[in-house]
Amino acid sequence: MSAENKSTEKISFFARPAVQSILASLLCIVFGLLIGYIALLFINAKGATEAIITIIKNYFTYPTKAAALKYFGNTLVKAAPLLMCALSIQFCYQAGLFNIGAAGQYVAGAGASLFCALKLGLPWYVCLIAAFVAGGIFGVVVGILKAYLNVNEVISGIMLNWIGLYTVNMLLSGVKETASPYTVTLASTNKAAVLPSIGLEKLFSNNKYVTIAIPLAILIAVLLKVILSMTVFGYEIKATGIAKDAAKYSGMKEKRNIILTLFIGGALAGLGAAFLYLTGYEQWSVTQSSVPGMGFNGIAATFLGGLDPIGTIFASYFIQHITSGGSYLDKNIYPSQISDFISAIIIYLCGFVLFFKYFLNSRIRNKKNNAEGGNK
Amino acid sequence: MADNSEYAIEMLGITKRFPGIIANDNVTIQLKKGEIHALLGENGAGKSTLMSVLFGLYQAEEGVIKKDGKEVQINNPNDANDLGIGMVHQHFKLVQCFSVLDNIILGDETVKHGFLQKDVARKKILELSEKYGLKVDPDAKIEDITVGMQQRTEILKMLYRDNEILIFDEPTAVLTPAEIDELMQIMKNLAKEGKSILFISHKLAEIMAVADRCSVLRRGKYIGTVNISETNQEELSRMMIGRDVQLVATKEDKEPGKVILHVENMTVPSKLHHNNAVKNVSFDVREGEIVCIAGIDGNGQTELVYGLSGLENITTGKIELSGKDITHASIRERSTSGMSHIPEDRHKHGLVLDYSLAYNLVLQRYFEPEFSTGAGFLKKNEINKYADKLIDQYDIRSSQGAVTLARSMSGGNQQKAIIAREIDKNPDLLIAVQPTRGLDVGAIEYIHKQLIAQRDSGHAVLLVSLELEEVMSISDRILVMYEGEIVGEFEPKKTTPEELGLYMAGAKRKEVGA
Amino acid sequence: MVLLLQYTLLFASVLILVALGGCFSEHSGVINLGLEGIMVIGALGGALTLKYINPSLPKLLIVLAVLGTSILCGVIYSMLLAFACINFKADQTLVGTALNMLAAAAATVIVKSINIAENPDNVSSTVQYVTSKKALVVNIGKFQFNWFMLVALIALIASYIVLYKTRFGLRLMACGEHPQAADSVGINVYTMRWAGVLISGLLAGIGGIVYITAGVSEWKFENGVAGFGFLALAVMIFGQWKPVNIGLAALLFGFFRALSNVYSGFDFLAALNIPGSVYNMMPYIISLIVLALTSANSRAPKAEGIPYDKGSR
Amino acid sequence: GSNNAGTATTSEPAQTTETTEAADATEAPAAEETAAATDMRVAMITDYGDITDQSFNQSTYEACKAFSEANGCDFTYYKPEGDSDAERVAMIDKAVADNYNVIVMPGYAFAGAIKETADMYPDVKFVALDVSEYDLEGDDSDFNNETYANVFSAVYQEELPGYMAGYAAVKMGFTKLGFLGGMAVPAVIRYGYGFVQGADAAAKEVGADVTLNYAYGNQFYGDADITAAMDTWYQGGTEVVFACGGGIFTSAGEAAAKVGGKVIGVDVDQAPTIDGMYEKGMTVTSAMKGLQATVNTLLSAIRDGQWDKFAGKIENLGLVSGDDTSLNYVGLPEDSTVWNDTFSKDDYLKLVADMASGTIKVSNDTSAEKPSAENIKVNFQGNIK
Ligand SMILES: Nc1ncnc2c1ncn2[C@@H]1O[C@H](COP(=O)(O)OP(=O)(O)OP(=O)(O)O)[C@@H](O)[C@H]1O
Ligand SMILES: Nc1ncnc2c1ncn2[C@@H]1O[C@H](COP(=O)(O)OP(=O)(O)OP(=O)(O)O)[C@@H](O)[C@H]1O
Ligand SMILES: [Mg+2]
Ligand SMILES: [Mg+2]
Repeated sequence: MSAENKSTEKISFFARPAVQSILASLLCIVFGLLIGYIALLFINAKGATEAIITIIKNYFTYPTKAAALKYFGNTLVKAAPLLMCALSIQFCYQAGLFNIGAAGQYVAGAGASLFCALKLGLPWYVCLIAAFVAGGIFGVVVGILKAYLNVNEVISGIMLNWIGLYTVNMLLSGVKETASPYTVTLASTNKAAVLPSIGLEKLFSNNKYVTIAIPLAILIAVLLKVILSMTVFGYEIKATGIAKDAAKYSGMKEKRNIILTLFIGGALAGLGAAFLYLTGYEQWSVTQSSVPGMGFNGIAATFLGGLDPIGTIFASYFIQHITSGGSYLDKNIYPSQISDFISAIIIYLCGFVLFFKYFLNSRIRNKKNNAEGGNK
Repeated sequence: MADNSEYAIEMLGITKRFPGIIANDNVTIQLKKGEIHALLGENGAGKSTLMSVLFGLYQAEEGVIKKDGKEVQINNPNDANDLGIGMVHQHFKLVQCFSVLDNIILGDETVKHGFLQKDVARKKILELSEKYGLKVDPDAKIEDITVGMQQRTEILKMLYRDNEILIFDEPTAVLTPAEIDELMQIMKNLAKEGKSILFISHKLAEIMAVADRCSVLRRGKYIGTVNISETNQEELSRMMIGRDVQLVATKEDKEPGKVILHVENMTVPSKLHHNNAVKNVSFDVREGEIVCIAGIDGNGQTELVYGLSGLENITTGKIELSGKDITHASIRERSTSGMSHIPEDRHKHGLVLDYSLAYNLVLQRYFEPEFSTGAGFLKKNEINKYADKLIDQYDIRSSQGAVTLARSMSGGNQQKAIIAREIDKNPDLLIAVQPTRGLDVGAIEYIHKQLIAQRDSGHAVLLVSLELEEVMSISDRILVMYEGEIVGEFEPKKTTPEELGLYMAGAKRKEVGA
Repeated sequence: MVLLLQYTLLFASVLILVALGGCFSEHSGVINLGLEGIMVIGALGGALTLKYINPSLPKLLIVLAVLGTSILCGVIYSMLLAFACINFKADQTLVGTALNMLAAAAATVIVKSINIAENPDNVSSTVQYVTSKKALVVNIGKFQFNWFMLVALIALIASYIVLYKTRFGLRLMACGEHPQAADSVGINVYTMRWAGVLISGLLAGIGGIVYITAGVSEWKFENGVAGFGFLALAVMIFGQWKPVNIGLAALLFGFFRALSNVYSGFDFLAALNIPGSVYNMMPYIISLIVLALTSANSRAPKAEGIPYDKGSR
Repeated sequence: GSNNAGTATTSEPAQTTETTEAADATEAPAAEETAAATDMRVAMITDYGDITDQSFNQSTYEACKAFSEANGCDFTYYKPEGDSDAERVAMIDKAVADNYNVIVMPGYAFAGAIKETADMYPDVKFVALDVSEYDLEGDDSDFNNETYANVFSAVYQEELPGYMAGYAAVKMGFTKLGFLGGMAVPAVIRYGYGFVQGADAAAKEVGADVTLNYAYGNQFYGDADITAAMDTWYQGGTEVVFACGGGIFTSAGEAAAKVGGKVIGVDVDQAPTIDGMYEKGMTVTSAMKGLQATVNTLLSAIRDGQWDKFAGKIENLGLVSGDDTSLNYVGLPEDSTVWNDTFSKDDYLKLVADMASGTIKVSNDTSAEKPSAENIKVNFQGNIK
């Protein structure tokens, strides 16, 4: 039968799952940048090195420290919602659900939080709750369709992305500036809806967009890590995800768990939108004709983060970092889409992570086996 | 060696390793022409692996394979096919939504300009099915036909390819007694035709009945080969396990106590057809007795248990557990009210295959205060301690103990884990559905002992089994199910397998009161 | 009326081609979420051919050349999916999503680079094909017939025959249903899955060029194909992975899509005065409702989405 | 997309009003001016559209680039990461950090960014296009046409050329009109509402029974969906469509070609582009505004040390003269418009004179959600996509 090695045996450094995940993600990044660099070389060999450095440097391209800090803040401001979308996708993925609808749930969250803030004049915490609930409801629709009607969550998610976009456009038409398609600004309409900064802005050269959204997002990531790995709820969610029938057999309410998972997933994405729009960083354009990419980029961050909430914190930051970095490229030479290109390559490479780990493990095992054989 | 070798197939010194395990360790078996050669061994002994090597699904690290005395290379199933080797796999390799015909021709299609010539194939299949008495409907879909017919499809698949060497990997594990008899006959016919057969089974009686010779494996190692005419079941099981095995369970007489499970007029709808799967069934199970539901597969036993355990809603009727009405109770409520359930499908229902053994061992109890805090956190230490206790107590073997992934464990040990979990709950009622299916005699002995221990300590046991031998040996009372109804109630001492067989086949019935 | 018919057929042609592509891939066991991206790359190939081909060549030749390059591009691009998902067992949903993002970015980068190389002042991501595009259509009275409608019809019939009447189809579907069974009878599952994915690349590639030439004579590649690949996936599911049903489903979806654009031509619809957004949501809402009603007994290929591993059983 | 309806063509210089200065810009600069010009470093920042939007950004980019090449000064452009003030500010910061001292910003969306940065960088010259005083000052606007000392903004009165186009179309004898906007952004709406007013006035004058389909494509490019809608219009009897937004004319042109319909161009004289793509005579006229000319004027002024003439001002560019149309910032192309008996060039000149003198008033109020008219029937279809 099976070899009876005790689990107490010391696991080698490279055999640790966390180490492998980090290594794999770093490899994806390196290869992604390398391929991006090659593409840059193709387009224009002369500026390529400088261009790739610009992408990596991001805010360090500013000469003053104050400016760099300010734009470090900006990168963080956008990384927070990205992290939330990534967590949304990840949480659902743990339960065996591919929540491609995060994009639509994000839209719903944006719609609800802005509507509450601008139309109803409610304070920020109510707006946050509204975003949470609205995103959650979009998730629940997917969940109900999945649990009771067996509709594939990827497809229903995609359909709801569009439905959400058009609905939110209609909803927010009521609070747009008269002469533009943008919603009115928070600062001018309802200051109480702007997320508090609790002094954080001071750390980033008075970047007024730096708010509690950033620490909150990180906190939520940690919370999810705890929930998934240490709680009864996490135990149930994961069991439902990997073995629906066994979950049902053991008395877990697997339909309820699917719906609940998607509620939470949706709520996270919804909250992510509120984390951006309630800082005043961006206004919603009611003529928007495509779903914001945040939800889709979340997929990238999730996988780059090794499907781990803590890893995802760093992955979200990294993706945002190179995306922002892309905007400093010399546009006379390189199309700005090059940073999208690099991100997409990195996501594609993330597909090979599983194989990479498998490869690493079999190498480690072979080495061990050889060593043991030698001892005999 | 000469071309007119005595052996159809020789596997010499085969060694096959999997990560962390040597599945076959220098194994040699020789299959004579026209013989039925049985292969015996505990779960995980390496039988399927050895056959997969012969069939080209795996490549052995060491050893040679000879066909008719000539060394051959078998790198994939195509090579095996070309050499006339066919295999009926332990888990059928049939495409559920294809027809019987499509499954048979798959991989060996007759085509004209790339277009399938199904009529040619149909003719050939009907001829074969006539010749060997393998009744099938070529146009029926696999998902609609019985397991027996699926097996006949698998056999036809081999014959259709004119295979000379036929491998049967545990073909009887899923068959009804009548079907087993039929299969035995077919195998004998095939051998008579000159085909050579390798036959894997855990059922010693079957091996004694059909095989000419038997090779035994134990933990990947070759133990020996014996002539069936010169051996008996006891010797075989000793070779296999390395010790004497009690092949028939024994138990003392015991007077049943008060009613634990009371079922009244229960009707359960069917997922497959519009008819009800269980029709108006009533019965009781008492303290200190093992009640067995016997019957041919597909007569509503599965749905009956689903109805009892809450996996499926019942349409009418009433269920009481220890006097408490649980008709509309949730699965969780039933479980906490004293019902344990060893499910029929251990991979689908019984285990979360990608969870550790420890997590699986608390699958029914993780929410209890013993394993989780009021705030909803799991007490991991307690869970691991508890798992270690069960592993020890129930002798569950795995590579890394409590942290082993359930998926990587052998079938027998997976089953042991489920049994440990369900019994350790100390249930008033234990429902066990085919708990010994596919397990070796050692494991079966163990499970039977556990069931009887439950009964002896005054709990009620409801056993669903397709195997008459098991039914006869361990039950106190037998209920026969036919087409969703209970058509007879017997005491094992006052009936015979033959009588039960008639009821199971629907030839006879008597009214049974609850 | 004629317009409604014409655009129904046009949109349906795109959906049929792409959904059939998805159908082949999924029957082989690989979920192809990257159809949208493959469409973009197929469209890119076709558009560039239209741009550079001599418009005075015989029409048939132009149509064939465009078909050829679109197919080539679609097939090559789909290799990225096949390689990662079949040989390296990557998560199919992830890779599909990555391919969608990659296609939009890559197509834009490529077109911009080409445009700038030709004329440093032209920084657009637009490819124009005004004259040569005329080869693709024939006016029959008020109805504008598009050769690709015929291509879609042929693809539909061919798919039906290939899947149900040939050895290839039987083997392909076996790989999507029960790859272990296919393997055990000597079918190379990896090869068949590659075939399935490449065929999906072929069909989606054509779908892409049909989509971007359906209504206009130039295309801006920043805009991708606006979700048509995903709509095609819905069509495929609604069509239960069966060519004939896919054909019907595509007609239904195409009809609503067309209606949302031409409703103003129907007085009674115009009189209802429904906001435009509602018509825009229609195809999506209807897909969702239809899927909700039909998915309960949906029969996706059993093994789709699961990488095949020879070792596992 | 972008915030303007403009269509840029690389080949066609805008028919402009500031001919003299525009011409100067492309001529080789005089020796003493070169010194000034090389000190001048021009950066353009796009709004959320790319410089490939066949529209506002593209026109501005081309004008800036042409000027910079002609004058040998450094030029680059920045594209913000997304559509927000914060990201636009980031690009301004970056441009200043990279030592650019003239920043050209097309689009009303820059109002927020200008408010944040104008005071911070007093030495940088900001040239904004389409940023109105209201955009900058909100409800506190005093409408004195003054703003930050280092900012100049040009706002176009698109309702005027829109009016002219609508008026012309009806006078030319068309009775079934269409307006196909890109996205419903201020400039597009002004064009559209002007177009309706012009058609309305002309219908009253000639007593014709005029209907007008009004819709936005919600994007600045054509595709099958929009072509289908245009087919519906044209085949339902629409004779001429004002295709008002970036590349969206492709859908109108495609549909028009099938039935011999007509198209009205936007921003620049689009007749060469559209007629070149489809068929001769398809474009009956174009509603133009002198975007590139303004850029040229401003950059030349800065080069020539004349920035003070513009600094701190917001100019509403529209009609300057009732007599000399070449001085106006808006108008119809006098060469390519298909004049006829009922609407001749003289009729047009009279119209301009009346508008300039105030005899004809055109409202620039875009607060209404739908356009309205008294004498014609407007079928408002909203966003068709
Ligand atoms: N694909 C595989 N990868 C890793 N280990 C394997 C694999 N297949 C089998 N094994 C291991 O090889 C051993 C032999 O397995 P095998 O399936 O041959 O046993 P068996 O004798 O057929 O058992 P059973 O009676 O349960 O069918 C087992 O311990 C199993 O864990
Ligand atoms: N991928 C794998 N890795 C490790 N062990 C495996 C793998 N697949 C199967 N096994 C082991 O191989 C052995 C034989 O398994 P097999 O599937 O033949 O039947 P089984 O586990 O006895 O179940 P059953 O009889 O119910 O079908 C088992 O010990 C199983 O755990
Ligand atoms: Mg086996
Ligand atoms: Mg077994």
